[in-house]
Amino acid sequence: MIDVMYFAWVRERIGVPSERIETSAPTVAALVDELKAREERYAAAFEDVSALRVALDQELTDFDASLEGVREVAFFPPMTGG
Amino acid sequence: MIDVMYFAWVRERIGVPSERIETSAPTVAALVDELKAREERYAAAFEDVSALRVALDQELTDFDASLEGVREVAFFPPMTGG
Amino acid sequence: MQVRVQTEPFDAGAELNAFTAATSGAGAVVSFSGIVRDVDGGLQEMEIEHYPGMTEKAIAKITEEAVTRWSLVDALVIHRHGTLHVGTPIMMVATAAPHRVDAFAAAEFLMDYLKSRAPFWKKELTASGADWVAARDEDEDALRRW
Amino acid sequence: MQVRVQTEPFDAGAELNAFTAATSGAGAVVSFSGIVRDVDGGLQEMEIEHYPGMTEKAIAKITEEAVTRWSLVDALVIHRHGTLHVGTPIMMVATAAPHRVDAFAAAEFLMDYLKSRAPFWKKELTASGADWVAARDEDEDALRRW
Repeated sequence: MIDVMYFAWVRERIGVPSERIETSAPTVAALVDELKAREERYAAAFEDVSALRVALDQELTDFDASLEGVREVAFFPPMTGG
Repeated sequence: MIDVMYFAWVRERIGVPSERIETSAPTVAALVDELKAREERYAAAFEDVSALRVALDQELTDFDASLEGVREVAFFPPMTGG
Repeated sequence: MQVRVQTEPFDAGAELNAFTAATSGAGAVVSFSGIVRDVDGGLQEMEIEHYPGMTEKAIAKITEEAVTRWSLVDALVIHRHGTLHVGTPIMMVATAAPHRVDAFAAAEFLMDYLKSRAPFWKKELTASGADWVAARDEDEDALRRW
Repeated sequence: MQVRVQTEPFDAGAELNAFTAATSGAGAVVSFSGIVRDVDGGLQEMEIEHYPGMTEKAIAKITEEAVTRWSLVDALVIHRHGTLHVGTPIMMVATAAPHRVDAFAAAEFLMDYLKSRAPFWKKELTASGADWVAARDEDEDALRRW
């Protein structure tokens, strides 16, 4: 079980801010593929992952990062703070 | 006749903040030579002109600048504002 | 070092004075404030979403790095989220150092990293709808200089 | 554009707020304040001498150049002279621009030029006497980047 969070337009496309997901995906990319296969709204949100960022347990990382031991995954567009 | 002003340690060495001088020196450098020949305190103040700055009518310039038409000459060390 | 993530408005001048007063020994204090700007005359308000938990950690990490790298006497970051009105401050950073070069560099570094590495997302509300602000390539490029 | 040369202390925070309030359209405001710093623990006070007339002209010229070069919405320079106490502000600059890069660059440019091209001279009074502050080579070198 892993907590998956979505922010900004990723959240809007998927329709929920977060959800608990049962997965055995070894990497972020594998999780994304699982989600895209589930429902159209995920396919729409993850259509172009080069436009997205991912954080594992609140640290920015890459889509090929391992999910081993990870409790929280977050997907979001490039940040626009400041 | 020209107004000559001195600031910071140049003023302290020469002993006055400004004075009116009768001169026909064509350039700043010539004026400096005249002053140095006058008295020891000028010689002390102008000993190393590379450590000094000069302004003509309140604009920074060089020691080889012409004094033609100039009303006010100022000598001072490098600025330390800010 | 002080990091605050909040919905409330803040008084940039009062923050600057408090920060300066607390940093004895610093000859140079630099501040940056970001203001909600109505570029095309149609902005009604701005919404800032953030990632609670990660936001504070990311800013603290960036700020610690700035303090160490430029030997700052102190640093301050305040960043708002929620609904912000035109003309009000979005965020500010302040840096204090013995010399101005370090205070300036650290403030610019903080801004470049906050822009692209702290989890905030801006949405602009105009009469014609709501739009997420797109990240600018220049902001990502700006990180390369550090 | 505002340039003030004065003996009186000033409130940097209040100046920053007034400056920011007057610059609608600016998304980015940068300020720098220079504070009388007691480096070796023996500074009693600082005396700043200036060249009345030339000072205002030199600062106005530098500020106009900054405003033009970085398309600033506004710029502010305040510089004190006379007797200054430890911990009090010597001077401040503030710049307002649509984007942060311009506000930062203009503020640094203003500082570099004020340091070495505006006719101010600092003298430090300690228990052991009074000494004119020497110009630093780094400050002269800093001008070359602009």
